[in-house]
Order: sequence, then structure tokens, then C-alpha cells
Amino acid sequence: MAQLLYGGAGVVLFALGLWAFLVYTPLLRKLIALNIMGSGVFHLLIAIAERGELPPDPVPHALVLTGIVVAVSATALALAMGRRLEEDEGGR
Amino acid sequence: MSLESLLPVSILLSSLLPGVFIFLVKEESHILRGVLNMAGALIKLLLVGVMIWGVYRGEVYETRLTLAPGLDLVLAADALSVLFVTLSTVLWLVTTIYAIGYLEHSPNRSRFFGFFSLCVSATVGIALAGNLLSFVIFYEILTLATYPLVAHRGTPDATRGAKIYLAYTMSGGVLLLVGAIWLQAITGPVDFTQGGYLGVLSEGLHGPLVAVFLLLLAGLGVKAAIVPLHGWLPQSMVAPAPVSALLHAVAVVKAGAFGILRVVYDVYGVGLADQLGLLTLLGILASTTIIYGSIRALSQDGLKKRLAYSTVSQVSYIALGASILGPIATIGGMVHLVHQGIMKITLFFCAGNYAETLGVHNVSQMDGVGRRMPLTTLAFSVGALGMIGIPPIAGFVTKWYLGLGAVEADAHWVLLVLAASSLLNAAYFLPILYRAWFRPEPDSWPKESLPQGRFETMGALLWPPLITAALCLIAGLFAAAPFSPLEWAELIARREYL
Amino acid sequence: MKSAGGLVIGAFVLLLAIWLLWVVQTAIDIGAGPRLAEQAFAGLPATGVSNPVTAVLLSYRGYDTLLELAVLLAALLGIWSLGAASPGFQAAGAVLQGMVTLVVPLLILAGGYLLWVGGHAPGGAFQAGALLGAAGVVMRLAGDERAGLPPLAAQRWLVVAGVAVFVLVGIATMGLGAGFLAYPIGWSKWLILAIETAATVAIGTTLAAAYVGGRPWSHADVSGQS
Amino acid sequence: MVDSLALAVSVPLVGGLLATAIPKRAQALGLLASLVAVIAVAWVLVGVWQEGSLRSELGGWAAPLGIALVADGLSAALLAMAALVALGVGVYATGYFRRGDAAAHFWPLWLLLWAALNGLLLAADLFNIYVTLELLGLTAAALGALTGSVEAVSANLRYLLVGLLGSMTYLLGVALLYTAHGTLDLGLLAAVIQPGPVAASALVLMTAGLALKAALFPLHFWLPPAHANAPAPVSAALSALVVKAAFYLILRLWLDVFAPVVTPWAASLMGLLGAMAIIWGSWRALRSERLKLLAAYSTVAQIGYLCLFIPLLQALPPGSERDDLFVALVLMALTHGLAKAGLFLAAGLVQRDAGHDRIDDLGGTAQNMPATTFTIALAGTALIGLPPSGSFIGKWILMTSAIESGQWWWILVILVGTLLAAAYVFRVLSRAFNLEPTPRRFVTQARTEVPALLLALASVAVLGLAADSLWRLLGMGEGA
Repeated sequence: MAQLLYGGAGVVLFALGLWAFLVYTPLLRKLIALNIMGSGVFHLLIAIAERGELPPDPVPHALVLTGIVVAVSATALALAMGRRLEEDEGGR
Repeated sequence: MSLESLLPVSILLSSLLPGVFIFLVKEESHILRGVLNMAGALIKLLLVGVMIWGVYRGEVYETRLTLAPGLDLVLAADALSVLFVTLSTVLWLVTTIYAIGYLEHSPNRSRFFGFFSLCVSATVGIALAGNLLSFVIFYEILTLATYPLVAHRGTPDATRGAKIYLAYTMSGGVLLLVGAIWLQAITGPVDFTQGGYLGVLSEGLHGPLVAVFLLLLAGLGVKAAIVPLHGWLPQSMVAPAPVSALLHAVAVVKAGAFGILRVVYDVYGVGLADQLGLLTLLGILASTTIIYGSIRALSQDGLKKRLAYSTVSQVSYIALGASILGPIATIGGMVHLVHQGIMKITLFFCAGNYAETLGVHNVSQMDGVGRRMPLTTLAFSVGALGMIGIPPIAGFVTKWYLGLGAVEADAHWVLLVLAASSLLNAAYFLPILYRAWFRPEPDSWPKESLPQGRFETMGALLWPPLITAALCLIAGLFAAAPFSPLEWAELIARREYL
Repeated sequence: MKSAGGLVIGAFVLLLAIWLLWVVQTAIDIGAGPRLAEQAFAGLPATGVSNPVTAVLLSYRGYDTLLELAVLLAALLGIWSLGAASPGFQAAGAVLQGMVTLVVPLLILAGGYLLWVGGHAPGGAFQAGALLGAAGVVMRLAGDERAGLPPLAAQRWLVVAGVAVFVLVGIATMGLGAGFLAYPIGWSKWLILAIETAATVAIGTTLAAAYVGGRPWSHADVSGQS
Repeated sequence: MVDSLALAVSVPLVGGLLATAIPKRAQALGLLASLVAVIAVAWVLVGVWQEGSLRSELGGWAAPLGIALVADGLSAALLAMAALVALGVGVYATGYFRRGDAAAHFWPLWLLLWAALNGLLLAADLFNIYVTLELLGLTAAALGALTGSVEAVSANLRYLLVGLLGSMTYLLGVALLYTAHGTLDLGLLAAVIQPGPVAASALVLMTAGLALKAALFPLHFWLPPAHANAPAPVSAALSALVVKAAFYLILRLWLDVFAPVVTPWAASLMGLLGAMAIIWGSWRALRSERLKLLAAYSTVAQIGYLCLFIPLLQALPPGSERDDLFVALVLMALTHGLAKAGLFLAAGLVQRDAGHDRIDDLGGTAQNMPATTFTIALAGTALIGLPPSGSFIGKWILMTSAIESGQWWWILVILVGTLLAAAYVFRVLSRAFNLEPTPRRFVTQARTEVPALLLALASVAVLGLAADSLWRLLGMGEGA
């Protein structure tokens, strides 16, 4: 039940992020939306690592760590590109 | 690999490889380019000579390359392919000489001769194709290789003509492709077989077979310029004269006509084609085209346009021959493959000479050209009279056999078509001859370029029409000699009607 | 119009969410088993580390981590290719400067601790690298244009260090006949530590350099000359 | 034990690191790494040719705990195509990037992209695929923005965001599968997967994510601007390789892992999307004013062709006919990849010579650069699917299957697509015939023109005439 609660929260986060990504145009909002989607998936993965009394499954934990670094990298590049565009527009 | 399996592919490569190298030749290296051209043409002639002798004795030459399971690229020599290969090889040699002279000072010659060689390679590939897949492959390559030749001059007219040419041939190409694929889906991979290979199929498949035939005929009919698919041919007249000669006599229209022969004789077989009613359809289409082309030719003032409509008309004799059941008509159709080629190429060479030397492009400007250019006009006259069917020129032999075949098959309406067509031929050719020989020449020719020697024009332009005109006479006079086109066509017919 | 589109999207996303909730429930019911936990714990002694997450990251699924470090590097390369960095912030005032002198060493120290502890307790290269990166961010905020990093030429070597050590260890183990990234028994703890150390430095440098946001522009660096 | 699979990934990776660390030598190091990487890929190819398939468990841990690399005929064929394109792009880049810093930025990212691509093609683990996808997406977007123009940066920023959306969607599918089955390994998953809501949802999510990256109609909107504004060697790699990589994953999922889950209805939907992609992409290509935009829209259409195979593959029972169709699909993908790479490289040269790439004003350039125009012609032949190109054979087999399985309507789509493709290719080629002065020689700059020409030539002559060996490589047909 706890799994479903936390996993379900992940799904809701994913859906919220997706909705925001599709609806809003500004780069920052889209990026935040993507990160929320990512958090939703990570949430789900952490939730299913839980196994009641036993120690949790470490594999999803590691996947989430990897996923976070990937998400950070992508966000950084997108931000840099967005800033570059802003500078160009400001320079005109 | 044995010699037998190498010969067909060598014949193909003898023009393909020079073609590739010609592209790389620097524009100003005339001599290297000329050497490549002529070496390719002569080597091909030699190899074809070997092949004629071998096929006559019953040798089997076949190159086979598996492209994919069930899809073999087959180059094989049977009597019919040898007929077409020989025609294109001999005429390529002559046309190359002519083109070298004709394009002496024009731009982009590396490109021109490169595609020229590719075009002949594709034609030879069509001739040697041993199954429908190989035929389609070379048929499409021919389209690709001729497009640059039609567009060569680069004028808006040329671009437009090339576009129309491409639109027709590409559309035809996809129909042919679908037909070929459908047929292969029905039969599996089968090579061309003398006497056809579809006769063994059950009657339940006759519906699809008719549909496939219509698709194939539509695809082939575009190149063979069967009405109403002929629209590209007069438009592509903007191409340089050697290209027109090649398109009309050797490569494109012939490829279409040859394809129809292949489909009727070596895929369906005359028996099945007749049983399905396909021969009647073909006969009606061919007759319509013959009459329609001749009528349109009457009203053309442009010399090349008149010749173009004449081609539309004359090529369908080949299909007409195929549409009449019986060996004699078959012989007539087959032999016309060669006869139309040598006669029409003569006419186009001469038209090119008039245009190049005197600036004469229209029939109405041709008054007295016979006095100014007697040898060219002599060659032209031989070609034109042959087209009308005057003995002893080659065209007469064709019409004689077609007529006999029609009588034998009780298809008397064909005689009417032949008679009407001959009258029309006379009506559009004789006025030209009259103007050329009997009208006084005008005070000055437009844009006349002075001849540089004893002859009326450059040697490279004069000899090719004289040679081909001589061939027209020889083919007619010595029709019964061994290895004449007629004798060879009889050999084919014997093998097809075994 | 726009709001109507938003409404349609909202409805679609809502339906998707409901559907997914049901699917997640179904999936949890199907997969009630132990998943990979038992195998992961069973393999622990052979990995040389006792923290199972570190074992997954550096041993079982080390290849993923290798590529993930490459992703980080790629992001920085992309940022560098976009142009020069913006100039730094103005130098910090006395109070901020005082905090910086306190916080930065602490961050570095904490990073070192996390790196070491990762072998047997939660922690490891990413957490440590993130702290180092944070130290860089703090320094840039306090007016250090380069976020405390060495010149570009040296930065280049630092940012590749993580992937480089990782992949070279992989190739070396392969050369020794054990297969790519298959650490020999007994060596694995030290190899993992070496990889994690290099990764920590690379992650910290990369994050700080990414925060700088472009090639450091005040230096005549090598890349602009050739 | 030397592991050729790991080397195929790590050699370009190491090259990328060196090019990052020593920017002054980036080009020389990059070329060297390219050569070594090609050797590594050739090694994989030989291994697959002899053994049928290769598998290597990284770190000594077997799946499901560890990650495996697997090379079968399909991945080996695509690896080889990628290596050829990469080699061509690399040589071309040495002549294309005149400024040293452009080359210094290009090489590290490019080699990382190649490593990601090889990693993706060899991956046998769902999460590992996610990591390679991200590496691919990031490097691709960064490379695409390399010119720094506003159009390029904004188009590639959009590409990056769309790619991230795709990755997240894909990852959610992966999470669902791990929840249900506790494994990420493709082979193990294929053994346990059952039709049901979880599998179906995971397939839909993953396919949707990948379809975004593969620019499958109607999710193709980001592709034309991103590919048309990138530097030529990058456009070539993006169109020929990166998009195909995402499609490769769709294929893996649909044919291998989720085979029991896929219904005829779903497969037909993919075919329908493919058909629409063919018509729409070709039509837009025909209407494009710029050469690179034309090439980009043609990529959308080519992905459509590959999708047409899916309903037919689904309909055919296992056997030699299905095998033939599958190899035909691979053949088509390879042909399009090589041809599109050649086309984009040639387009880059045209653009550099003319200063623009507006098709209607290309006359002089097209006639001045015979080798480049020839490249466009050869690539065009392959894109139309005319003989003797590999795509002609692919199309022949595709249409045969369409007739045999009674789904003849796909043939109409192929015919329309073929004619449209001919129209847009010859729209460009007709510019080469005009009254400009005759060019003096065939090749003007060998370093850029020859790689482009060879890639296009390979798509036409090599893949067309030696296609049979592909059957052998994929372990199908009589050779197997």
C-alpha cells in the first residue's frame, strides 16, 4: 500500500510535469516541468525499492542517482543554450 | 568464372567503365576522352561479335549475381537479346563518331559522353537482362542516364523537355515495377523462357495476369511511345542531334519496344497472351499509334518534330508484329527493331547535319539542300524511302513480312493499317525529298558555316549517315544472307515457336 | 483558443494519470517478488564495498555510471562551445567573504568525507562531487570569476579525469584478461576508490565550470588560438 | 580476453577525452581515434559474421544484476553503417571546419556522440539504453548548435527539450517494467513478458518517447529546423545516425522484446503513421526552398518507409519470407543512412560555395561542382529507391510482402512516395543543367568532396550489388 501511495505520487508528479511542459512556452517553465516529470519517475523507482521488512532493493536507488546526474547535465546545457539565446536577443 | 559467364558482364562493362572514367577526365583532354570512347565502342563490338557466333552455335552465356534471396541479377544472351545488343553496339559506335564531331566546340563534354556511355550500358543491360527484375533495373537506370542527355543544353526549353521526359518515364517506371513485383509474387523468381513461362499457371490466376500485363504494358508503353503515352517524345526533341538519334533509334523507344517483345514472347508466351485477349489489345494500341503518329507528322514543320512523330508511328510496327499470332509476323516485328533503328538514325544524323551546317531546322527551309549537301541528302532519301517501304530498302522487308503474317493469321485489317500508314509516310516524307532535290536553293543559307575540306560538311558528321544509309540498303538487298537481321529474326522466331 | 487547447491537454493528462495509477497498481501486484535485492546483497563481498548502492553504481552497473559521467562531460562541452562565460559577480563584502572562507573548506572537507564513507554507508562520488561543485558556486557568487577553478587548460584535464580513469581501468582489466571493468579480486576496493576519487574531482569541476556558464574569457586559452 | 564490444564504445570515448584535454591536437587525435574505432567496429563485424552474435557481460556480472553488451546481425550492420558515416564525416570535417576553435569544439562532442551511438546499438539493458540515449541527445543538440546562430541554437534547444521529454516518457515505461518484472535485461524481459496492461502501457510509453526522438510523424516537427541549421557534418550524422538509432530501439522493442504484446491493430497504426510520414515529409521536401531543409524533410519521409515494414512483419509468420522482409528493412535503413549522410555533406559544400542553399538559385554552383552534384544525384537515386541502390531491393521485397500478405494499400503509398521523391530530387538536379561555363575538373576539394561521394556511392553501388552478404550477416536466408 505504501508502495502504491509513493508510486502514485510519482505518477501524479509525472502527469503534472507533462501538463506543464505541454501548456507553457517559457524555457524555464518547460525545464522545471521536465525536472518534475523526472522526479515523478524517480519517485516511482524509489517506491518500488521498498520491500517491507527486508532491506530495500539497491538497484533502483542507483538508477535514480544516475538519472539525477543525467537530468542535471541536460538541464545545465538547456539553460546555457537559453541564456545564449537571451544574450543574442538582447544584443540586437 | 568461366568465359561463358564473363562475356555478358564484359559487354556491359566495356561501356560502363569508360563512362565512369570519362566523368573524371578534365574538360580539355579531348584526345583521352576520344580514346576512351572509341576503345569502349570497339571492344564492345569485338565482344558482341564473339557472342553472335556463340549464340548462333547454341552456346549459353549467362552472368548471375544474387542480390538477395530470390532476386538474381541475370545477364544472359539468347537470340533476341543478341539482335538488340548488336543493333545498339553498332549504332553506338557510329553515333559516338558523330557526337564527337557534332559537339566539337560545345561545353560540358565530359558530362555528356559520360552519360552517353552510361546510357548505352543501360541499353545493353536491358538487352541482356535474363529476368524481369534485371530488366526493370536497367530500364530504370536508362531513365536516369538519359535525363542528363535530354537536359544537356541547359536552356529553359531543354530543362522543360527533360522534366516532361522524366515525369512520363518515372510514372511508367513505377507501374512497370509494380507489375514486375506482382508477377514475381505470383510465380516466384523465374528467368525469361523462350515460349513464355506463365502458360502452366491455373486459370484462376488469369485475372491477375491480365492486370499485370496492363501494368507492364503501361510501363513499357511510355518508353515505346505508344499513344496516349507518347507525349514526352516530341518534347525531348530539344536534345542535341546525337541524343535524339540515340533516343529514337537505339536506346529509349527501343527499350520499350524490346520490353514488349520480351513480355509477350518470353514471359506470357504468344499462346497465353492470345488466349487472354492481350494480343488484340496490343494490336489495337499499336495500330492506333501507327496511324496517329503519321497523321501528326504530316502537320509538323520542324524537321526533328516530324521525325519524332514518325518514330512514334514506326516503333509500333514492332508491337504490331508481336500482336499478330504466327511466326511470319513475329519475324516482321523483330526485324523492324533493327530496320527502324538504322533508318531512323540515318534520318536524325542528316537532320543534325542540316541544322549544324546550314542552320536549317524546318521543312520549309529545306529548298535545294540536295544541291548544297548531296551526300547527306542522299542518305536522307534512302532513310525516308525505306520508311515508306520502297524496295529494296530495309523498311520494305518489314512491311512485307508484317503483311504476309497478317494474311496468314487472317488479320486482314492489319493490311489496311499498313497501307494507310505507308500512304501517310509517303505524304510526309516525299514533300521533303521534293523540296530538297527539286526546289532552287535560296540566295544564302542562314548561319552557314563554311565547309573545311572537300566535303559538304565535316567528315565526322558525314560518314555516320552514309554508313547507316548503306546499312539500310544492305539489310534490304541481302536480307536472305546469313547473319542478316532478317535471317536472325527467323532464328528467333524458330526458337520462340518451337 | 489557447485555454481551450490547455483544457484538452489537461483532460488528456488527467486520463493518462488515472490510467497510469491503475497500471502501477497492476505492476506492483505482478512484481511482488524480491527483484534484484537478494542477488545484489549476495554479490556484495566480491565487490569490495559494503554499501549496496555503491556496489550497484561502481561494480554491478559500473558501465552505466561511466556513460553517465560522459553525459556530464558532454553537457559541459556543449556549454563551452556556446561561447565565453559572462563576467563574474562583484567581489563579496566582508561578511560574505568571511562566510565563504568558512563554508568552502567545510564543503570540501564534507565532500572528502562523503567520498570515503560511500564504501560502506550512504555517500559516494556524486554526493561528494556535488558538494565540491557547490563550493565552486559559492566562490563564484563571492566574486571569483573562475569559481575557484584552475585555468582552462587544467580544467580540461580535470573534467575528463573521471571518465578517463574509469575507462582506463576498464581497458586495463580487459587487458589483464578479466573483461571490461571486471575488477580482480582484492583490487576492487582500491580500484573503486580510485575511480570514485577521480569522479569526485571531475564532477565537482564540471558542475562548477557549468555554473560559470562558458569558456573562461579573461584568459588567452589554447582553444582560441590555433 | 579482449572484448571488441567494449572497445567499440570505449575507443571513441577515449578519443573524445583526449580531444577535450588537448584541444590543439583535437583534429589529429580525433582522426586517429576514428581510425581505431573503425577497426574495433570491423572486429565486432567479423565476430558477428563468424559467430552469429556476440555477448559480453561487463564487470563480470551476469544479467539481471550486471549489464551486458550484445551484438547481433542487426546491431552489427548498423554499427558498420555508423562507422562508415563517422569516418566520412571525420575526414570531411578536416576540410570543412576552417577555424581551429570550431574543430576543437566539434571533435570531442562528435566522438562522444559516436561512443553513445555504438553504446546504444550494443546495449541490452533498458536503463543503459536510457543513459546512451541521453548522451546521444545531449551531444547531438550541442553539435547542432555549433554554428551559434540564433536559428541553430533555438532549433536545437527545442530538439534538446523534446528529446528530454522523450527520455522521461521512455524512462517511465522502464520503471513500470522493472516494477512488474524486476529485470532490465532485454533478453530476460522478452522471456517473461505477458500481454497485459503493464506491458502494453510500457510499450506505448517507450514507443512514444522514442518516436519523439526518431521524428516519427506527427512528432517530427522539431527535426527540419534542427537538422537544417546544424553544420553540414553534424546534419549528416544527425539525419543518418541519430534518428535511425531511436528507430532501431523501436524496432528492437516491437520485434524482440514485446513481440507477444504487439497486436495487428497496433502494428497497422505504426504503418499508418509511416504512410503519413512518407506523404507529408516528401511533400514538404518538394516544397522546401532550401536544400538542407529538403534533406531534413526527406529524413522524415524515410523514417516513414521503415515504419511501413512493421505491420507486414507483424502479419507474416516466422519463416524465410519474414526473414527476407526483416533484412530488407535493415537494407533500407542502411541505404538511407549512407545516402542521407552523403546528401547532407554535399549540401554543406553547395552552401559553402554559393553562400546560401536556396534551391532555385543554385544553378552556377551545381554546375561548377560536378563531384558534389554527382553526390546529390547518387544519394537521390538511393532516396527515391531506384536501382541499383539498396533501397530498390528493399522496396521490391517490401512490395512483394505487401502483395503476399494482402495489404496492398501500402503499395499505393510507396508509389506516391517514390514519385514525390523523384520530383524533389530532380528539382535540385535540374539546376545542374544551365548555361554556366563548363567546370574544368571533376573534384575541387578532395577532402570534403570525396567522402561525400563515396558515402553516396556506397548507398547505391555497394549496398545494391552486395546486398546478399547482409543476409549472411544477419544470419538469414540460404547463407545462414
